[in-house]
Amino acid sequence: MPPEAIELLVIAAAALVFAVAFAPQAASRRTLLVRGGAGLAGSAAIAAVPTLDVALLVLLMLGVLHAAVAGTRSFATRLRPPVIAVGMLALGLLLVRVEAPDLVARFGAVGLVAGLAASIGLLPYLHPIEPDEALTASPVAWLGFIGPVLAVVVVVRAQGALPTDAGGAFGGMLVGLGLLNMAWGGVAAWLTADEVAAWRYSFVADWGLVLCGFGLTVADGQRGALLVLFSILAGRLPLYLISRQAIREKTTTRRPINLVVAAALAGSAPFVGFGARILLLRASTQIYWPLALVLAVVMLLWLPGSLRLGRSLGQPRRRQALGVALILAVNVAAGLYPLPLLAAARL
Amino acid sequence: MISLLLGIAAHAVALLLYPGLATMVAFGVVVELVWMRASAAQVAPDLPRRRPSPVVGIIALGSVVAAVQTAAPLNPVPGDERSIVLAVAGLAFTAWAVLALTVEFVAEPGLLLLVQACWLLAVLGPAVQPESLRPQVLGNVLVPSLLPVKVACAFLYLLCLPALLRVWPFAPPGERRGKRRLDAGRILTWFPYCGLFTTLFITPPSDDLSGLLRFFGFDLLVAAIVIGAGLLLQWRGETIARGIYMRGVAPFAGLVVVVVIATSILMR
Amino acid sequence: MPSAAVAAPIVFPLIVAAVIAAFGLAGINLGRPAAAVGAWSAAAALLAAWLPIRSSLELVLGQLGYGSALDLRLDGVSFAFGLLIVVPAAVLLTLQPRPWADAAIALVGMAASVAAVEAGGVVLTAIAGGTAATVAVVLLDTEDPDAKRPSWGFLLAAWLALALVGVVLQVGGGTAVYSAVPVSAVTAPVFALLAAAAVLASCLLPWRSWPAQLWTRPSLRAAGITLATLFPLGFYLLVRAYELGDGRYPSAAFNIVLSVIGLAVALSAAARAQAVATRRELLAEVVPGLGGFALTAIALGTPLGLVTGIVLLAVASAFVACLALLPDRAGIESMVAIAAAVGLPPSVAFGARVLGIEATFEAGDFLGLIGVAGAITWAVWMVAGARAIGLPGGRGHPAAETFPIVAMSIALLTLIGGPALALFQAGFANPVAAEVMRSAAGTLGGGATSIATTSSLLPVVTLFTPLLVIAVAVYFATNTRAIRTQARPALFPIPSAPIAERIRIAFKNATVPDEYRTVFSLRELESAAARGNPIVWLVALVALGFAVTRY
Amino acid sequence: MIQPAAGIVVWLGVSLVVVADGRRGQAVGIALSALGLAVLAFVTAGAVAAAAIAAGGAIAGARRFVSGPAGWEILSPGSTPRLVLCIVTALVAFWVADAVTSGPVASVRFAVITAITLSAARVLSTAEPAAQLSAVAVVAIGVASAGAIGSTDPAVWPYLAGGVVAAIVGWLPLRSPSAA
Repeated sequence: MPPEAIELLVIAAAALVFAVAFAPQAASRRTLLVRGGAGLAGSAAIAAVPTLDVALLVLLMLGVLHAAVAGTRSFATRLRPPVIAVGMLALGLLLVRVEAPDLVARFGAVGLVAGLAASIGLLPYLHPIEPDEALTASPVAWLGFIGPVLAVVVVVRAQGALPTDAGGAFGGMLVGLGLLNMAWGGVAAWLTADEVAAWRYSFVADWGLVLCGFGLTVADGQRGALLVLFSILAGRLPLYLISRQAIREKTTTRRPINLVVAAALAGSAPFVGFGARILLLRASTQIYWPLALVLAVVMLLWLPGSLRLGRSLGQPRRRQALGVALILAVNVAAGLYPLPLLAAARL
Repeated sequence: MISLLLGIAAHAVALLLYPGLATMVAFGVVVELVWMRASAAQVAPDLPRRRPSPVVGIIALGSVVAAVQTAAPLNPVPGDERSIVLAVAGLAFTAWAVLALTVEFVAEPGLLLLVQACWLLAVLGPAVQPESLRPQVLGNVLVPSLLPVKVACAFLYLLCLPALLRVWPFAPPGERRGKRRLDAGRILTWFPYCGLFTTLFITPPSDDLSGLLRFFGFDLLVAAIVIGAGLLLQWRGETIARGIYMRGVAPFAGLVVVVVIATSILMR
Repeated sequence: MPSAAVAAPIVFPLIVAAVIAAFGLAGINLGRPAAAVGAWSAAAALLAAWLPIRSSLELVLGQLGYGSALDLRLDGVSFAFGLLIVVPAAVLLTLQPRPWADAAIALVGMAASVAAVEAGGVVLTAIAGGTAATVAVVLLDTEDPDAKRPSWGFLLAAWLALALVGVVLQVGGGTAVYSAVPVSAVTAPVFALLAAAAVLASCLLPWRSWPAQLWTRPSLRAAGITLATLFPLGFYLLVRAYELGDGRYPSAAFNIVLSVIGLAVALSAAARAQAVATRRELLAEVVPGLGGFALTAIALGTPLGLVTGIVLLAVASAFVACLALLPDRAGIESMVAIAAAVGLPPSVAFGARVLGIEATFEAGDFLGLIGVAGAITWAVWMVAGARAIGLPGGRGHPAAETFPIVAMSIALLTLIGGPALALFQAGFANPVAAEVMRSAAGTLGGGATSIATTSSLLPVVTLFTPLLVIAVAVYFATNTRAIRTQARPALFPIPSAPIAERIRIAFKNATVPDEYRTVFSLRELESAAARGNPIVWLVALVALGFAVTRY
Repeated sequence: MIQPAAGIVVWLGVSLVVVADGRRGQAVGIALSALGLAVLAFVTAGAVAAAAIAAGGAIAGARRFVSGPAGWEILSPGSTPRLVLCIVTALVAFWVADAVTSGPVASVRFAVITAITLSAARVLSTAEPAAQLSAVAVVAIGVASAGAIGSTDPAVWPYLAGGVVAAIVGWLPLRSPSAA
């Protein structure tokens, strides 16, 4: 099992505990626990199984289970993305493994990248989203909970299987898709009409950073990607969970806490997002420094959307306020001193 | 400590007596009376009221700073302690002190600012290439290739003086209705403006009586030129004066900038 | 001196902030005394750590995780900038009443800012500076969410750019530690990025930006703290850049461009200042104006320019405290403040500006022309100051926040402090030049009584002391009641204002032609992408496939 | 000869899943696919793998046989594009498996490509849960069989997992959409 995946599983488990403890509605806790537990078990299985083929089968099972839970979208709508993802990943793997010209392996890399994007719900394979849908049934479950472990497993295993030439194409596509997701996610989180969609796009933008980090095949890229995944699991996801009640009540507030949350979501210093960005800039500088410049410019797109999302959090009270404080503290600690996180993942 | 106290004393003497306040007043009164007579103004004696306005005080403060920077012979301030930047900064304040009281005492403030900018160029322009700000060094510059700059700046300086000394035909709104009074502010600035011109554009005089006569002779000559120019402007009227400054002096200042740049390039 | 002392100016305010927050959450507001203890303890720690040894003190606490160690360094530069940050903040925290949360946040911001100037490397500075920026924005929003505050995007851009500089240095030069970066690693593009970060961090731009806008807020509690903690940081980067380049910037063109930017900042502030309708609006332009002059001086690339810039920054820093405490009413306080701000002789600002202009001429080449323009800019400031003395005060901020005597004392200190300019420069600014311009700093001389430049000597004690006596005599001999408060027309219109307005209107009215509206409709594009359409997915797959054949 | 035949059986089976709208047609399609893939698995990975695939397919087929829209409903009106898709996919898969790629057991490549591609297309083209789950079952055993490609000694785990997934998915309780 890749050490990054183990670490992310632990963080995902902590995020689940947090979600259960600080969920806004008492009634949703059991559902959260059951569905979240299933998702966590599925993620663990994806990480633990010996081959990527088996991981894909677990993913398929998870996709079917996720499509089967109660939600506002139809079963068919929710089933399509994971099945397509598994299909593309499997065909990609097939093309990588067969004896064929280099170009075929590159097409295999296309399948792997596209499958990865489709499984998580990234551009150009965004999962349809309904504002009223429960968190566990919505695409955010993929983006914010299952996706991190899945991505690490797919990328680590795929990079092991890809020949050099296709590996380069794989990295290049990840960076390209990453930039696309960053730009699109950043702008859409700012401009889209619906708050839930805005949150989804903010996850997408973060995933853009992750893809870039994975695509930059140097250690700093992996480190940056890991920190972004940490910020998704330990920052964005729990904050989204807490904000759901305010979104439902269409409450927006402009209090200091909203601004601090916006800072955390935007990746400002001293939150973990800033450290992740530094590592990603470092990685891109090692590969091709103009890319770092582009990344730095695109990273600014987080801000307007984050301000909006911060306001959508409302005014958390009592337990939620404690929860927000806890999230912020964890994110600051990881931002100032990420070494233990990276060391645990052996990066 | 003793040398420090001596230095303070020397500067105090310079600031208050020569070539500072007392010299400024003596020189200024003479020139101002000539100007008043020449411009045929009805002069009302402006005897000190209970307390002078802060304007005169600020002008005095700025002017003495400028006056002690001049290359007046026997100046107690050592040559290496003088700077034209100190002089221009001090004099620049004098033009605007009156604005603090009320806008009604300032004639054509926008045009005056433009002229002041041109004057600053005229003073500092010659220092760009030599990279020195000691007045006597600039006065001594006789390198042929630097002469065009020096001549152009001197001419620009002279063009600006009627405006800065307010001998141009524009009267402030507050003065138009009343009788013209002896201008204490102008009295205090005649010497620094004329002395600075002499310092910058004429070879420094020797520290003796002949030098003294030469220095003040040139000062008086500059003052005479300014009075003449002022009279000419008064005669031609406000429209012509405005035209000269807007369409003549400002473009000429642009030309001076070009000359300064060209000279610097050629001298590199 | 134990190396741990380096951390004290950062740790002390953080501890006090934590205590204030803990008590605040328990319902007890520890108030100004606690905030004062936090802030002044940082100042005391800086003095205690620096003065006894007056040489670099370093604390390295191991790797953090992004290629940088927790490396703190107290040297001449960090000491000077630390005081520039801490002292005005401490004055404001001591005097102005504020809720416990504001006090705690302000202390955190101050600590972050001090950490930025004590950081041993570029990346750590970026993190600490970014933190200071975030905290400042939060502080301003906490006080009044509707009032003007710095653009967060600008600040984030600045610190991200600096982070990029740091990582480029780490990758290209092996380290981003200021004292260890190889000169060859500081290339022109890297420096350009660093300069851009610096300019954005302090918002040294030739239009009205946050350093001026903050002063128009209804309350000036957070504004003062923000100016104190953020404004010096951009200058700090430009000063440290000399250390990175072994005493110079990679190209003389950078000196010229940055000097011109500084001049443009000062000139635009002056142009706005001469057109203001109230005195408060003029005072709002003082800090950007001084900043512009300081940037011009610092960027010249000579030790004299550098130390002059530091002195001007110190004046700006003093004015941050002064203006935040100054009431918006006519009177001797505002008159003294304006006189000190425009540089009436023999003030510190007067001496520093004179030296700044002299430094441009002595820097050689065409930089003297910048000096000419600097003198003209100063003249515009004189106009603005004179005009503003008789303007209406403007919207007054709460009386509880104002301390006229203290404000006037600070202004008076800079006004009568001219004779001590050489002493101040030798003790405060020269160590900065000694640190970052090791080979050239020896040219600075003059001792405690005068300041030596290449071509002349400014006898600050012997000249300014009699001048000061004359100025005092002038004040007591004249009648300031003659000043008339009235609306006064601007001397000239600001040309940029109508242009900016035209651009704004043009942008506002810009529309996509009807026939392209569906193509450029972000909403429709977004809904098409998010609909989960299999055709879109297929097309994307084909596009990726096509792209990979071109790889 | 058995292997190409098995490949064709897989294609026939998955094509049946694509073109059939009734439960019987789909059940037979799953069964045929599983049969073909089991044969191929027997060749490449041994009896246990084949048994896993066969069992999974059989359970999925059996489940489909008793649930979903009644009847065969093969090639019902409007299904021409699906038929064309099946034929085109077969041709392309054959070209890829036989001409573009090389190595042993081209039939497995052909079978896996057709099984996954056509099943995924089926999932995309219908909103009927039974048909989608039938396709998912075929995807599962198809993915499991892909593990044999490029490996001289394929592990049995993918086959077991694929069989389990195929067997389970048909039994999941489905809920109609509702507000959260």
